[in-house]
Amino acid sequence: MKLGRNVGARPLWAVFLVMAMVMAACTGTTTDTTGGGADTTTDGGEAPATTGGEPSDTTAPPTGGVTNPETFVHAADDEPTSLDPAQVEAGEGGETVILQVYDRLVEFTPDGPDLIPGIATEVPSTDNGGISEDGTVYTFTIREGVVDHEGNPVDATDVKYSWDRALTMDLPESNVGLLADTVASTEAPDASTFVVTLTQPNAAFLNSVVTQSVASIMSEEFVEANGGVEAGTPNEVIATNPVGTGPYVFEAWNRGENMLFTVNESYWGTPANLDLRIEIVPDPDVRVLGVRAGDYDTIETDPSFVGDIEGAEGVTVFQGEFLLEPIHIGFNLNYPVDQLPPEDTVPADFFYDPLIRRAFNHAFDYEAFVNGALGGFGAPTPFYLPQGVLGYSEDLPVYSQDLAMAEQLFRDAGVWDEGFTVSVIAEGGNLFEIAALVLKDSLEGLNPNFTVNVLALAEAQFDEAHASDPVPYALWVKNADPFADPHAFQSEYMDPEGNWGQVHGMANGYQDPETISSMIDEASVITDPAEREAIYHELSAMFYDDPMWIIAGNEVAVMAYRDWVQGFVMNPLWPRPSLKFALFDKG
Amino acid sequence: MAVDADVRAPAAPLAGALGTRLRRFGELTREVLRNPTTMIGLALIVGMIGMAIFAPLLIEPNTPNPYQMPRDWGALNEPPGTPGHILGTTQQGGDVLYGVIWGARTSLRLSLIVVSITVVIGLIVGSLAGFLGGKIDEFLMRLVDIFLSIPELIFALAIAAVLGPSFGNIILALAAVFWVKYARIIRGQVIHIKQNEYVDAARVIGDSSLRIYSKDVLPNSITPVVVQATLDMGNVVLIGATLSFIGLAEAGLAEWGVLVSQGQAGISAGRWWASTFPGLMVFVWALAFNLVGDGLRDILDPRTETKR
Amino acid sequence: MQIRDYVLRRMMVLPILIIGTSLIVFTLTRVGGSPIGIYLSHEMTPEEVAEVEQRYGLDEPLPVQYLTWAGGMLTGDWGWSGVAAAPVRQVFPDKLGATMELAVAAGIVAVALGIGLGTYGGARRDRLPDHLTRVFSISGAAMPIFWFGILLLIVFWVGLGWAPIGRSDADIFQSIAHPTGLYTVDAVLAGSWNALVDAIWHLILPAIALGFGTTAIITRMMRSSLVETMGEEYVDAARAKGLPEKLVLRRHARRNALIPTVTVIGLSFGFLLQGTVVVEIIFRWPGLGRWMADAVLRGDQATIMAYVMFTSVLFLLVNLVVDVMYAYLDRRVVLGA
Amino acid sequence: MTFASAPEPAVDTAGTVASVVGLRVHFESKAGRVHAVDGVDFDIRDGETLGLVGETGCGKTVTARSFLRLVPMPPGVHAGGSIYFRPHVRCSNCSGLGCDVCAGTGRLPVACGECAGGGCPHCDDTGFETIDLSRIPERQLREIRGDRIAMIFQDPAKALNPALTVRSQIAEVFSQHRSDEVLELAGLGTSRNPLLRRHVSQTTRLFERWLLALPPMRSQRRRIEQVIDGMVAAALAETQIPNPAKVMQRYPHELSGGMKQRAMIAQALACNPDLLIADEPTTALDVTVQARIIELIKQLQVRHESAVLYISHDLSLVRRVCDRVAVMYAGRIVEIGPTEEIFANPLHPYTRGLIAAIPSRAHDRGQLVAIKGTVPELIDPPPSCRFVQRCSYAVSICGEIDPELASGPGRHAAACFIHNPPEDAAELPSFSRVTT
Repeated sequence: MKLGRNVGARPLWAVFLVMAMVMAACTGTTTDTTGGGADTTTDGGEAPATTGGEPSDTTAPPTGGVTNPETFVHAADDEPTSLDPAQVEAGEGGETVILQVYDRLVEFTPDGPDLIPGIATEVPSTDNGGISEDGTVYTFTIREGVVDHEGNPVDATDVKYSWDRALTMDLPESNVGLLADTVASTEAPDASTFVVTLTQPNAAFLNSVVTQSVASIMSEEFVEANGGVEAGTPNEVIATNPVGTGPYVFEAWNRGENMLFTVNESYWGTPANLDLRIEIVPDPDVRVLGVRAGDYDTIETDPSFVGDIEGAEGVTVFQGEFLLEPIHIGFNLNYPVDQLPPEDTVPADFFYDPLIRRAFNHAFDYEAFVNGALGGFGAPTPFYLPQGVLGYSEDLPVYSQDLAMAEQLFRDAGVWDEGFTVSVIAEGGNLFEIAALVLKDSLEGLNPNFTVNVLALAEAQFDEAHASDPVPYALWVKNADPFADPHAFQSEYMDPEGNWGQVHGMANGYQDPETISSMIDEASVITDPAEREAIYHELSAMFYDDPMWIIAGNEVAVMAYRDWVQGFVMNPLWPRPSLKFALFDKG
Repeated sequence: MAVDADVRAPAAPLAGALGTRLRRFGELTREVLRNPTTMIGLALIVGMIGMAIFAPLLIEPNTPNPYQMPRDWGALNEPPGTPGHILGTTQQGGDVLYGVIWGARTSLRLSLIVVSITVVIGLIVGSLAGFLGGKIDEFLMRLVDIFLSIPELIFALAIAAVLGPSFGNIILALAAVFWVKYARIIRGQVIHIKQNEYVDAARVIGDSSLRIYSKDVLPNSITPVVVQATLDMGNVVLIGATLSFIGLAEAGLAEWGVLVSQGQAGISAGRWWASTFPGLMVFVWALAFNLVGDGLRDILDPRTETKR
Repeated sequence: MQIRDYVLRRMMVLPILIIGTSLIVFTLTRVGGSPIGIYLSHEMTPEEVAEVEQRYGLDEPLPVQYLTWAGGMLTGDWGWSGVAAAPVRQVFPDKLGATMELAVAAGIVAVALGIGLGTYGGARRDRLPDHLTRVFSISGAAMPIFWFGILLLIVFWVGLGWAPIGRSDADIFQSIAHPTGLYTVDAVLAGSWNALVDAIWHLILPAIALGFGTTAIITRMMRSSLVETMGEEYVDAARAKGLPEKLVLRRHARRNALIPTVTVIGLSFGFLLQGTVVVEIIFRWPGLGRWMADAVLRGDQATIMAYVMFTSVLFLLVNLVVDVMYAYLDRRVVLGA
Repeated sequence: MTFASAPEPAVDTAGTVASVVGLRVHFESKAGRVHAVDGVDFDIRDGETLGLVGETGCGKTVTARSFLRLVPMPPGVHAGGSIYFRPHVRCSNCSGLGCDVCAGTGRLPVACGECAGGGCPHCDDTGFETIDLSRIPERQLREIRGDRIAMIFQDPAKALNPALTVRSQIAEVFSQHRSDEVLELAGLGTSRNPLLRRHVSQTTRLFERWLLALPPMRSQRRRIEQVIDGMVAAALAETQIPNPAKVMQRYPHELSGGMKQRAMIAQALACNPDLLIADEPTTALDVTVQARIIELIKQLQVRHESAVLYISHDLSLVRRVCDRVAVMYAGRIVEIGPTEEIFANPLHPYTRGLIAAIPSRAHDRGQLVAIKGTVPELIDPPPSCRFVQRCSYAVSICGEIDPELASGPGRHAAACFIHNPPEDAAELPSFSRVTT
């Protein structure tokens, strides 16, 4: 369970802006937008033996020969929970599969935010008349002769059916909100025309909705033949046995082992070069060993073990952009004291006091987290403008560890002498737990009277606590949902009237909540980037003095792959569903 | 066969006077001293418990909570021999040596708490079943059977999983699993004693059940319970470590199982130390108590007694 | 005949035990934990959470929930596994196959080795071989499987690069049909030498890791019960007939010593089962055990419940069979009570 | 003279089948060395029944087991002495069925290997082959066990293997000692097939057993089984077990105590041994059965004319069964001689005590006379009469010197100063005066 697991909805409107910023922003880590990554290859020692499915019997690392020349092998880090576009959680393992098996009307280019046609013959625009003047009606022309893996023809009616299906099922865990929030109605006047009417103009509709897995297209015949559509109930067949029109045909899912795909020879586009096998390998060390031994061509990579891969013979570590999902620790200003863990001593209004929140921010050992846990592939981040988002600037104030200051603040807040005990929850066994531990060490090292209990919960238990309102814990660690637009971050994480603003009762803490939310709203409607930026910078400064989070660090996207992988390209913005295996070849 | 008559050591009468029991224990100690493996076990136990008790002297305790690993974020994955980290560090910069030493303390705490709890529960349940008999006995024993019908580890795993990952919950889980054996032992003893005529005699004299209990049942139950408890001191740590290895202990706890599972992630990169040393400790701990428990059983078990 | 009544009596008790177990399991998962946590994600509004709860019938009163669940277990609807993203029942057979293959392999090794060593040691009572086997059996009982397994990996996987991990080479595995779900058996049926080698090659290490403890237990039991039988009069009687020591040992001592050992073999089956959890984690063996572990870590209650129920019922049945076998083997056992 | 050979004059011409000479068997125990058997001498003559009586723990069982080296060592230690045994062979004329050549015994004596019957020290001038059971190698001993010397154990329930049928247990004896005969009778005497031979002697391997189950050899195997069945049935029939063919398929626990012991006896006599050792064969049985078993043993002994060493603590029983009696006390023979003489005129105070203890009309209202005191500790005993603490006639000398077994009046011998006083003795014990 590494980063990007539960990353939330991805309204990617204004991705182009982002890309612009990306290029502008010269952050700590290098970029190569054309090649899509700064490559580092070095020679390394003998790799241990491993085997096909798992690291294999071939003792020597395959220097010359390519292992599994016919199959591309990717080692994913966890088992999908559903393969149904209408059910999959955003950022979940299932999206990786859906991206390969299903098509959407339009797609992203493999390495960036530009759009290319999918099932639709061209990307609609006001120029080609695909988008109505008022920007609410989108018309797509559907390809001729597209068939799904079962041979069922797919045309406009199926497109309509697919979207309507997601909307009807309306599964809470799914990402269907994207459609529901934007789409007013769908029609298929004829077999080759699909028309969508939006509730309101939305410039980012194509990027943030049509390209998303929830908008994937399947054939009506197949669905109807396999349980059809039932509101509020998942379709087990589709969830475990996807049949789409994509470049890969889903063959088998050996739970806990791997998922097998074959080339869709009758693909409307250029068919894939190799068959595909996605190995399910939660243990990092097995993935590392696998890629070093050449049994995996690409592996789900985590900064914390890049060190183990670098220097391995025949392996390249792709180093991409910052993920737009900083790991942060939330101050809860709204917890019910009686529901806190019994050992906690903090009063209800503990975090109301900005001094304490600032003290926490100054106490946190950013060095330890970024260089230790993230292996240097990360950087601290201003509130709440991650690197790569409009408005980010190196000049923005960022917290760094300052124990003297922290002590002073704690003294001023009057909690230094008697101290306190507080619990922080995190999902066990991953970077979140480590961030929590760093916080613990930082504070306890600062003053023996401070006690921070780290509760590393099972995913299910964390999710339940995290989904409840109010959250029954004073502190929790998680990664932010990746948004492309500053407003999303601001409203989600900073606005006292926003989602977390309300859950965390930020109004209790801010000196002047109204001003803040009004400023955030104001910035959202301004179209001139420069002006927006100005406001965000102002906000960021205010947030620095009155922080609602500790941003432990923002992580850089890394991906290790064998040198023999030809045409490796990765869309740097999103770590997970961004590899298009169909484009890859080996040798 | 005639020979045995001469060779056999006189078995202590079931509930003889204190004197005979003392003599019995005298014999026991002599037996223990005679048996090399048991001696080794004893030595190991002494060493382990010594380490647990003197942990604060052996290595600077971590503040505020010494049962938490001290983490040196500047020195992750250091190999053994690193200055300040003789046994190396974990991927979280935890000092393996510290974990090894304080793990002993954690384990001692765990095993003592669990064993004492389970013995008490077993004592109560077993005695109730044995004395009251009838329906209650039937019910309690069925309960025992049910508990026995789920493999130890799996049961503990399920419980700990439901309670959520923490050391306290591991204790609860183990306690819930381990009391059963004692209940059986005690019940068996009670029923056995109840059938013995001298208890009837005692009844005739008008002895209260309570006195019979304290005078006859308890003293005679001691032996098997002691053996079981000794073995469990080891098994509890073994299963406890397994649970925390699977991931049911709280984060950063200075516990052997936790360290092994942390170390596991690094073995492919050749970082063998983080899991090897703590695991070794679990083994030694369990081995020590098994050796002694085994020795005791051989000595105390009347069947083997005649053969020795 | 006596034994039949005995079996019948045992049969009668079985349901009680199973129901009791199911009650415990059910209460466990309802007392604590979050039956649906696995299905939640943190963007959900409380309404959506309620929706999910209702989907899984958690708004019903507990007794109803129990009955639904128990009924489901009986009728084959074992719930939806969040971890495997499939109905528990659908995934179960494959996993069961993998686990059984491992457990049986380990079991066979353990029984053969255990009886052999036990006999060897017991026959040479209080001499060096005996002490060695004794030390072996005790250290085996004290060996933490998770550590032993990791040591094996460090040495044979990382260090020497001899042994693989996992259950199979994916390509070879796919190359044959799997009617039985037991890779080795399927390989034989398919007549694929290649696959058979692959299967056994992958099986060795985990089987050793899993079988070690059990071997120790059986060795210990075999040893002590052999020592016991060697003291029996009929062994002397056999000698008095002029039988060579070998025959005395084989026909008279060992045969009778095996009888009590059988019960231990039965019990050690449970030991094997619970061992698979750890071994499968370490060796990436795609079986029930690892599934259970994942389920535990991610709070996938349906899987946990199904697994615990299944194992305990299996465990009960095995022990029933063993007891009956025991009754048959040793005609003198006083049946009843 | 030493009493290596029987002390009494050679009135009767019968040869001695076995003679125990200075046998010492000790046991290492935590407390020290237990002198369970400490210098025992006696002979067993062909065809006679010698009773060995004494209290529990006096060492009679150990003595008996020493014949077949069944005393566990360790803790047992063979501390000295020998057991000479003169084996016979089956009469070549009648192959054991009994004819005039072998005087119906079915056995013929073997001439001494050294002197070819002339008589030499090796065979103690008997001219018969003589072997020392306490020294011969294991495999030679095995040939004697169950074939020339057989043993009936105290408790058949314990001595029969619960996991094997009576048939297969008795069959073992034939497999060991009669394999050739079995093959003969099965008409396979000429067969060189090693498999069949190994099958008969039960040394087959697992896969060989499979082979034997296959058609070519199956029939032959069957025939062998049938032959063995026949022999077993015959053996059982001898012990008057009703329809043996059925009984032999039973497991021991399915038989009554008496039946078990009969099976035991059948097993013992199966090979028509020269010497039969009966270790309290009836004590484990209930009284009603005892008499019949004893009767049976006597009959069979008469028929087979094999010698019997009858161990018992029950004098009255010994009186009925035995020709001669050896009284054992604390690891020593204190008195030995013909039964009637012993009972008529017991020489040793201990024997007197025993006889007095037998409930009989002699004592009015069946009151029992018990010997005072208990058997002394046998750990490193002092060099004195073992009986001295309990002896009512003991005098100082009894506590200083150890009386040796010497022939007294009549044809029997005792170890007591009352009958063979040492030359220089201040006062002598005698039955007339009782010291207090």
